[in-house]
Amino acid sequence: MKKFNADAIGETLLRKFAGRTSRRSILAKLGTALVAAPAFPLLPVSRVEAAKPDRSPEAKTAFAREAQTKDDTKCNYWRYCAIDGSLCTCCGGGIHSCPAGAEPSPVSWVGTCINPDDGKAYLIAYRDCCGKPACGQCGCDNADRETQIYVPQLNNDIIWCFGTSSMQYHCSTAVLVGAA
Amino acid sequence: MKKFNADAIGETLLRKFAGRTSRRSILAKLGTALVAAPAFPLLPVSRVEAAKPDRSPEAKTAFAREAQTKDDTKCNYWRYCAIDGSLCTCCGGGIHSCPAGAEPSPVSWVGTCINPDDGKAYLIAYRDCCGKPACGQCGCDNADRETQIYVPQLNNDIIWCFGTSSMQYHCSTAVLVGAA
Amino acid sequence: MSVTAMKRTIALSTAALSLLSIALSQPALAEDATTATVPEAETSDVMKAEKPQNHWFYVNGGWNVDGTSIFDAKTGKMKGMVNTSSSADLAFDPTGKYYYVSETIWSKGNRGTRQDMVSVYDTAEMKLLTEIVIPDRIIVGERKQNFIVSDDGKWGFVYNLSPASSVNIVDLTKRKFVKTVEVPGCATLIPNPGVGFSALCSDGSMATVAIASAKPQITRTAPFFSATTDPIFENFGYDKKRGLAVMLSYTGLVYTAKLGATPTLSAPFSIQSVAGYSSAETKPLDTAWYPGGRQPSALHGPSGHLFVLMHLGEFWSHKQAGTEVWEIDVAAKKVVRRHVLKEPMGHIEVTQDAEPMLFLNDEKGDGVILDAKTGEEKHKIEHAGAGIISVTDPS
Amino acid sequence: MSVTAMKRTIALSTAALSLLSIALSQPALAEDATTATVPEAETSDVMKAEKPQNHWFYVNGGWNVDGTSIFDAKTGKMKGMVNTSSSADLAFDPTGKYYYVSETIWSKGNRGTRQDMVSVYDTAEMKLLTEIVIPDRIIVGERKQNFIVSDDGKWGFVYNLSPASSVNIVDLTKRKFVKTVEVPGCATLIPNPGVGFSALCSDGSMATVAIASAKPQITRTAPFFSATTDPIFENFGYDKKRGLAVMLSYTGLVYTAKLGATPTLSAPFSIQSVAGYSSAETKPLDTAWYPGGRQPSALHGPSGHLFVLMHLGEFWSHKQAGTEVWEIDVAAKKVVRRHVLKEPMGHIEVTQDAEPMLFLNDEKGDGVILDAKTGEEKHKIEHAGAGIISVTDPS
Repeated sequence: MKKFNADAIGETLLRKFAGRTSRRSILAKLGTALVAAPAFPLLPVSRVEAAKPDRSPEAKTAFAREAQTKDDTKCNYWRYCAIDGSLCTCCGGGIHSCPAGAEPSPVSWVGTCINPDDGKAYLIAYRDCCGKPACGQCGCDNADRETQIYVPQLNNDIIWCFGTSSMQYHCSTAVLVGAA
Repeated sequence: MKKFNADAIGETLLRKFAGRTSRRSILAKLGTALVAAPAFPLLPVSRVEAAKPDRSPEAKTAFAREAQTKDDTKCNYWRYCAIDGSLCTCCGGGIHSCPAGAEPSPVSWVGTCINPDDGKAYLIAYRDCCGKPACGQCGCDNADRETQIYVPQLNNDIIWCFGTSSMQYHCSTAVLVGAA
Repeated sequence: MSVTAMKRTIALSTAALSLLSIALSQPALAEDATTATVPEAETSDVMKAEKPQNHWFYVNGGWNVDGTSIFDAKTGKMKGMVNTSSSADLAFDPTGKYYYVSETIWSKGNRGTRQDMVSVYDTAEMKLLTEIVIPDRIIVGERKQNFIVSDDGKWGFVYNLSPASSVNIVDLTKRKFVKTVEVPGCATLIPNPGVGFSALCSDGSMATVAIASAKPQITRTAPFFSATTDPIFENFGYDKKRGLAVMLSYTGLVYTAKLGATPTLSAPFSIQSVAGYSSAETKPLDTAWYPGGRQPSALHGPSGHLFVLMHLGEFWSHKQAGTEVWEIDVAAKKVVRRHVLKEPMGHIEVTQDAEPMLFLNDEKGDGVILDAKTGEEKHKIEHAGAGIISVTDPS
Repeated sequence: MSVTAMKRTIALSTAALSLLSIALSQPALAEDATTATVPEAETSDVMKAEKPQNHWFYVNGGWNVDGTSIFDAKTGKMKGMVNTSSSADLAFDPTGKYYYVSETIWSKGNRGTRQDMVSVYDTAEMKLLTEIVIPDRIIVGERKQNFIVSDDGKWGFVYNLSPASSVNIVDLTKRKFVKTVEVPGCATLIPNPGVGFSALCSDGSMATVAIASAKPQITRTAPFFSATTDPIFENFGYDKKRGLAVMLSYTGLVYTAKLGATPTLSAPFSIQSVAGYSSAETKPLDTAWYPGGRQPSALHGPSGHLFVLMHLGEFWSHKQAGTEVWEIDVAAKKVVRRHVLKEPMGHIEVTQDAEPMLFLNDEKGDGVILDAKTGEEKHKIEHAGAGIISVTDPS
């Protein structure tokens, strides 16, 4: 079964940087990148790799069985399979939009969620909106394939506000990245 | 009927200062006073004035009718007739003691409470303990003879942390000042 | 793991993505990004806020909770949030361009350097425009009377207690602090158009501060209420168009003040007596319907109707949550309607438009939006906020 | 009002008192204070705290709540509070002299300058002694593995993600930041006496960082778990005396690591299978008792018993609150007892003394203290705190 495997890469990638870039300058660059490109760069994906794997396991989790595609202000909206926090759609924002005055983090954690309409798996980037007090509305905590901080991009507890002017957490969005 | 009347004095007293002392230097002095005299000066009271007035109205309020003298960790303890906040007795402090690390405010609001054991009225100084996060235990809000901010010393909403190093509110004590 | 698999996994990690976006500037890694892109991918963006609407409620999070949430009375949906820190006071630019937040922040949260300021946010982007440094302010929260903006939007008045009473005057056009006026024994700031501001005092009078002259003039009315036996709730109603302040006492006496250089006070009337009861007393062992709560009443300017949270109890229960809302026609001295509430509520506010809506919240922070005319529940909002409720006043 | 009455009223107002105490230094007012004093008057003071006791629980307020409350397991009473800011991490000086708080504070709360530090408090006065500035730290909370102190109390290790993984090493004797060590792809800091620290990594290995040399050496074990299919909860148990780390995976596999320069891992066993069930699976549509919660297990060092929050569910329910506590003898690979909880609980901690007591709390922040041996409820504490629970380890 083909499954999302992020074990090594965090490490490998970071190793590449450890040598040539200090964490500070990474942060600095993130900051710049953010200012320079408010429209986030799209993800490079190898078409070959995009061939559909067997998604039946992901489709059978308790979350996936209950997921719906109509109301993105509910915790069981399909994209929220691994979200933890307040839904920006309930805070004056949108599914991929921060509420006014909040700042989207350039970094995020990710989830692979099944869209019940087509049964396909999609990669979702859970981008925190930062720099405002906690929204407090629509608190959700779904954890399909959510792991621990040693795989940071798959952990949904971390305050993912890097390179933003403040790390105060406001709400979380669920940005569709593409087919997984 | 003789009753606790504080209408004018706040004003009169403050007027006296308005002329000769800026609010800043008052605060400064408060600070010094606090450092200089951790044991707070006793109150001047004219014995003549201490003669017992008729306290039946105060003794008949809903609070007074239920008040007890045994357990100072309960909201109905007799001294708490006008307290608003967390009881320091539930926070690792005492009836007139701040928990370790907290700082008693040199200023406070006051209440006139009836001790059911002797039926007498006593003046209680509700001294906030400051400089630590909210204790959160034993939240009480009693309001016998509690009024609005234009009579500040009789208002129990104000954060009474003046001249302390931080105005963060931790809990409130009920210091016996004397017969009222 | 194969190189392609490797690439794919990179593609799957947005944490990696961010690094990748840096990687692009890193020659050694550049080739990693030379693959096709997913067309349907969304990009993150930020919403713009509408101009403040007169059917919006601004609900403070409450004690020790940051943020003031904006709810649309028509939909019940959250529209956004104003960055208010703990015990901050929120006020509005009458033209709808700015939010003003009077707040006190320590440089290290529970310690460090104290910073008092009026923070200015634009209402469209909701970005911080500037911080107007002020010398001091009272820290209490749960009030709208400690920070008011003059009807013309030119002046901000910040109440201060340290522990002497004074008011910091802020020029909102120049965005700078101007001066501090001592107002001994007074509080509860009331806008006084063309004059400055008025305030209620511990001797039962209303003080008026004329700010035009270099040395502000303080005048006082004769005492008209007792600040200790039957206090007037600070939470007054203000009718901008008529220049009226409508005030309510613990026993339920309604006073109106026609504002001006020398405010004139009307004779009070008892809301219980106009409801057919005997008027409520200050003496113990007397049960009656009393007004109460932390924001016990709200005035609808256009109609001159006052909405009051009422509860059955005894005197000194002035903080008790209300089980009914009484709608009072102040001019006609009549109780128009009584709405029974499903849950006791501690705060009440009303929109200032032609179709007034009520927002009420309880200690737990749950809120309801009611049609002010029928009392019908339109929306229920969990975790709306446990604090003071504000509305903008377009009049 | 007469002059004596006037004096009396002054006497009655403590707000006035404070001013009076100033007044004493004001000649013009001095005579106001020349009256008799009330003998029975109390004076305000401040308590001293006891040295940290091994029957105390330290309960964090939870998400966005400042302060960590200390509760005595014997009495259920609150003993005091440690000043922890939002998302701060608390650690203890093994000699009981200091509390260490790793925290990040912005100079203006929701904005301003970021300040990362380890704040040092003495345990008797609970006063801030110093702030050790550090370059950075992860902001997440709900963890004890992001800030640990070496068994000898000499070193503090602060985990950082920015978003590369590293550890800031702090010299607690000199009270200064020493250096940052990159630990690519690893997290979950585990004390490793005499060596430095160990950590769990995304490739399923345990990394060990020897800090003695100028350039810290990083070694890794062979991968022994899958970080994405059956992750090990960061919330490990640490047996100081035996130098053992006891770890639990999502499916309920218990691993033990004998710490040292090269940690040795034991073969895991399934707590469900030793309880008589078939071992739990990672595949969907399989129901079983799973460990879960935000602090799902607690190790009692002296007995080597692990207390685990368990719930009936399916895989990926690892954050779900537990309805039972399973007490597991790790060495004997046996389930000693199962306690059914009155309410589902999300955090569990156990005291390290001979009469172990459990503290459990739920999302609302209500807590219970149970006798670890009988499961009997000893105390119920409302609003105890909704966050992570810690104990000191005297061993």
